[in-house]
Amino acid sequence: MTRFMDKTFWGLTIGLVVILVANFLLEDWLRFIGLQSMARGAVALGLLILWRAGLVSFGHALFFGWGAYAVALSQKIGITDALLGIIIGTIASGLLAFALGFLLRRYRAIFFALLNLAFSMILYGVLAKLEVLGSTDGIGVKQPSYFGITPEGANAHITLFCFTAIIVYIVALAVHRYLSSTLGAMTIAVRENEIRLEYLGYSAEKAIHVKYVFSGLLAGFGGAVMALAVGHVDPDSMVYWPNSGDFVFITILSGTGNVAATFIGALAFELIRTFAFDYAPQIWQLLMGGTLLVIVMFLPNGLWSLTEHLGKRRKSAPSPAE
Amino acid sequence: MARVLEVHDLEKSFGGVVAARDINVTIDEGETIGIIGANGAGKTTFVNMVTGYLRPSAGRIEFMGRSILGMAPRRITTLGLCRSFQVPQVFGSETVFENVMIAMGIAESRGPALLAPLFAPARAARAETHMARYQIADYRDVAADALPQGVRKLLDIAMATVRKPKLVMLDEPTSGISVEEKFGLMDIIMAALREEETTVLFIEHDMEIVERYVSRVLAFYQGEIICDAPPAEALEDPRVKEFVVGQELHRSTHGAEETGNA
Amino acid sequence: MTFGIKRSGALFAAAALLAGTGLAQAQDKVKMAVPTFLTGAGAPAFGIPAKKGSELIVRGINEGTLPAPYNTPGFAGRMVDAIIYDEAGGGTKQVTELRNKVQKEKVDLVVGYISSGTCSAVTNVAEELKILTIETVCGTPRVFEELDKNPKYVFRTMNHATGNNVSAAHYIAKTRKGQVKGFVGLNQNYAWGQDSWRDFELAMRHLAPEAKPSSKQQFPKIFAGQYGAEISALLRGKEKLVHSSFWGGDLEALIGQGSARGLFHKKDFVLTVGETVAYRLGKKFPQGLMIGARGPYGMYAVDDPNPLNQWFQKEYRKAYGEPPAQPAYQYAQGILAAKYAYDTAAKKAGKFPTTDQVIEALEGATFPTFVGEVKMALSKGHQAVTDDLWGVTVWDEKRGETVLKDVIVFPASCIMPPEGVASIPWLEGGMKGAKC
Amino acid sequence: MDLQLLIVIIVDGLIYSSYLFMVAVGLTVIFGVQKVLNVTHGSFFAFGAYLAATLIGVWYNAELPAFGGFLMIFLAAAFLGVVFGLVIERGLLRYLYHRDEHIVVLATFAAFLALEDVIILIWATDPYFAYQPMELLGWTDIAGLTFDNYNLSMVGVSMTIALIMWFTLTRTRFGKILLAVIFDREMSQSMGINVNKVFLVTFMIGAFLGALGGAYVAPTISVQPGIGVEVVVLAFAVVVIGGMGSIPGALIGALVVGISRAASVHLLPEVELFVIYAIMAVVLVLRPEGLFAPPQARKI
Repeated sequence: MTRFMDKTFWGLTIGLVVILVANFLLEDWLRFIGLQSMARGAVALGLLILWRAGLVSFGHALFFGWGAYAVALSQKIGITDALLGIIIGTIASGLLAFALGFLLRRYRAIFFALLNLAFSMILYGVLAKLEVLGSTDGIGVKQPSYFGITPEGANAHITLFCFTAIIVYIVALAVHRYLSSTLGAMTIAVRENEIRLEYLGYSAEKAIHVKYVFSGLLAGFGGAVMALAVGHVDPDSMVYWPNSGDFVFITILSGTGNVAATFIGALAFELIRTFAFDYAPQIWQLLMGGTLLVIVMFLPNGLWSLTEHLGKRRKSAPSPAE
Repeated sequence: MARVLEVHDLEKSFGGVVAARDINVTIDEGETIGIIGANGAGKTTFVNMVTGYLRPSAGRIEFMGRSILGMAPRRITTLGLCRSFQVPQVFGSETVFENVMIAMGIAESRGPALLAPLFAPARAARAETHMARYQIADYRDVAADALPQGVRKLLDIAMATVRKPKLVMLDEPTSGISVEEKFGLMDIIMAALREEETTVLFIEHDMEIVERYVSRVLAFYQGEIICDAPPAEALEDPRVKEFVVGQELHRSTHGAEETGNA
Repeated sequence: MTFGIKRSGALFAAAALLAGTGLAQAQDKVKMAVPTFLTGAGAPAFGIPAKKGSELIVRGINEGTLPAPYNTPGFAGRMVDAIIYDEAGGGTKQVTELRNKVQKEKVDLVVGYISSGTCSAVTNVAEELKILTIETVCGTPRVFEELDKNPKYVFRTMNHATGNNVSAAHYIAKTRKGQVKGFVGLNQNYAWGQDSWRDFELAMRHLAPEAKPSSKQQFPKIFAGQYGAEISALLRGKEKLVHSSFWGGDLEALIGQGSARGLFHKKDFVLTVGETVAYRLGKKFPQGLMIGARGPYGMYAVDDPNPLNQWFQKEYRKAYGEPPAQPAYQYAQGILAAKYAYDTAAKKAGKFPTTDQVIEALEGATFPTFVGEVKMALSKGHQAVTDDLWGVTVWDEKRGETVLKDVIVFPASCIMPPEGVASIPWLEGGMKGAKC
Repeated sequence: MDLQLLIVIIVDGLIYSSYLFMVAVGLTVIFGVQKVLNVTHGSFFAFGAYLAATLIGVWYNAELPAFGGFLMIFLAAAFLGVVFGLVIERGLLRYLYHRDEHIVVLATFAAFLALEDVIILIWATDPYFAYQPMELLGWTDIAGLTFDNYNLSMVGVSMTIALIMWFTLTRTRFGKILLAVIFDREMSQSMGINVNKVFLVTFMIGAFLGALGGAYVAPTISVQPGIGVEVVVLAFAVVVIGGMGSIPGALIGALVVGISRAASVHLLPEVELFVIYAIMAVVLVLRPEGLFAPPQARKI
């Protein structure tokens, strides 16, 4: 953790190169799953930051949907550039998180989780009602341009994939760096002992607020990417509460050990869902729920813990002399 | 000698119960003050009020000539008034080293610097020095939850003093420590604090420790300070004898140990 | 493929057909994805009948047992492999699924979609994927009027929802001339309900100007299930006519709760998709309601003597023990459109057609369906128009089924906007160009 | 506002409030005691509705005495309470209490997903109707409007549930034990309370109430897939407004939402959809712990 160019850095860099190369070889449907994994993985990354602080949000579809709608609406006023759209979606959610953070930072544990859910439901209700925003039918999102160039057909997704992968790479590194920064280390401090944090001279609420804004930014980013990838935004598949459940699902599936894990977990999630859907069209939810239960029961630290079982683990007490 | 802390007419009541009243204390730089008193005498309430955990019902608190009344603990901490806890407040799942590093990182960073890596080599070196000073370096890589009680107490105090505070308040540094270990522990603490030139105030039940380490005693009884004097004089005070020392003897015969929350 | 019988696949397929086994080599099949609601609230009223209708018609097509002109087996001689899958989960999920079906399972075409939300989400993706997509049930006019103004791969083989509400207004104007003083809406608070009410109200404004809309339109949340307060409000209101686009469980709940309170005796109801639940409720379905089926389907088709229709009625009842309601017809019609297009294109090309040739054959086509014909008349030949019918429910003791009386047929040219005109401007402008 | 309208609003509001209370009370009971937001509550409701509809169908097809249909409703709920208590609490949650509380919620979410499909496996996708009990009770005219007695009876059932709950909590030994467990789980364990047993019983009660909500509502609706999803949201909203884990809160939350909704339907129907969310938003901003937050043992 002491150096910037650590294992995670190299892992992410190699990962980026691999998926950029793979991008040109993949079948289209896999590329699309990859895109979705990056989008949902980004949200899960935001949840990971909160999770490390001992907080879970059951309502991050709020920021996901908010970012997605921000992209769709920014297109309506003529902003078609992908980067600009993604920035707008990300910032929009960040601002929303900043505003709500003043209220949410006062809550912990299950109350924090549920207040988030409540806020996401309010957004859902508003979106489903607003006919100007297409109500439940949602609004279409056009293929974006990239610095003035608008790729067509299959190239559209190849470009979006490259583009997203590079941003995700930067974002993941940024989060990794954040987690190893002093501010990031406060995630642990908040989870373990808020009193001590106060008496070290930092406000636990402020630390939580910062994390909340980060997680909002990440969810907004994920939503923005999803909007561009799918070409459509609607309340049911972006904001409705089971979406929030999916994000937490991915976080659990991934484990919170490493920033890279969330993207691997998101990919696993998408693949499981795709195949469950293909092979058991009437009971795919049963398979999803079952998978989640198995993970919760038997792999509590997620898929990432499999890698840690292989490696060594520190922090065992040499001799508890009590 | 510079005035570090001035407390005037401090009062605190919970509902109808008065937990502190007429508290007037001044502390000068370099003093070592021991607070004694039976359970519920208002010792911890006093520390909680001064460090911002509880808001007094009335009174004034000045630290380094500046009113800190109503400030949040973190503000008071950043001004240089720090504290440790009766039940050590540490980050249980993290190692000693990580605990100290986090504490140092927070003490040393403000604004954008908070985003710099926590585990910077220079800071790690300072942390090693700090751990060595409190003689907890041997437990460097042990999770705080797995530490022996004494070491955890030291860690708690070490974390409280990473800022090199002007004044540190230790809430029962020796509680939960066996009699044989108490003096060793206090030696470490006092040596370290002297090295850091920190004025210290601690709450203590053990009169031997009070006699040995402090320059001045504040005796609490039912929310009031009944005696403020050097230890030799204070321990001979009849009221102290009756309401504090007597109780302490009574207490130690039962061997009961105070547990509770900060 | 591994058995070395690849060379004369078509011959083999034909032989297999003659044997009635339906066996054929994989590459000689037409893979058709059929999205429909298999789970969730959309399943009972729409999804499952649609699935049954699709399975029945595909079986008929593969066996070649349909009456003329669909009496040749398969699509252009190739067996149809229908992959029926769940439409639940929202637009994003359905886009993912569409990509999976096209890119992973390499389907040749998609026939289906019930929810307007799904159609809104998948239409442009279908164009991008260059996959022939025949949308069947979803009703929103936005598909071709807003989202996909120059469609190539996407078709819709039935009227959009506007037509149904316009014909409802026509029916009221014709049968209750001057009697309707005011009307009120009870629609679910989501896109379908909002659009239905808007279309109906605009149409009424021109067709029955003496009838005034209430100032208190009810828009309960979809799947609310409890309509006590709404029923009270309707009962208290002075408007006698109630328009509702309720469907499925919500409609069934409304009927159950309303019947117990005499709602359907005291008010005249226009239920735009009431037909979807009428059979299921049997005698519990109130009499004297105006119900729609969005075209000549289900209850409106039940007695039509067309052999294709009679085949469908008979086989459906035989296979599933219940009469076919509108979604069964509508999905089957979409699949018939595909068969028509493949067969026509094959005839023209002299061999199994390419997707472009199939599209060319379907664009602007007129093909026979269960009752009458479907004209791909609007949106550059991609949006179908059919006649629409309205009538009033009555219980037929002899059949043990609800049937319709006082049925009036409204020609497509009367109820759908002309080519090049979007629905809302058309309605707002007084439905110019309508030929009734 | 004329008197007739006022009466109608109150009656409609009370009926809807009763529905909301029946839907929400089981959720709040389990949350209050176990601190678990039990997402499977939606499944309990759905199973309750399905089982009741099935049993009612069987009962009337066998032409048994008419009022027995009501027996079926309670039978279905009681049976499901026991079954789900054993399956979900004993079979699943029991192994997760030592884990993070979010994990427990997630596990119930997973079980909910799975149970949604189990319903389809058991009952397929066809809807079930169980209208007979509703027909049986007839109707009453109130303020010039016809109301069906079945829906009115829901008010009575809800009040009975509320009274029994109040009595149990304040006047019985079990209630005292419950309150102790709610206040401090560890402390009550050290006092010799068998917390595991309390949890199981509470969960069974909560599941029974959830299933009863579904079972009692079944005759007024068409029982079909997806009804559980909506109920989770609705119950959750009521519980948030009232204060999570508080039974008086659930009652007040249901009343506030029910009456406001009825008033909006009659007076300003455009805002109906927003009523519940608006109340929730206001309550969250002003009093995020809900109107009636139960006491909490704060450990610092």
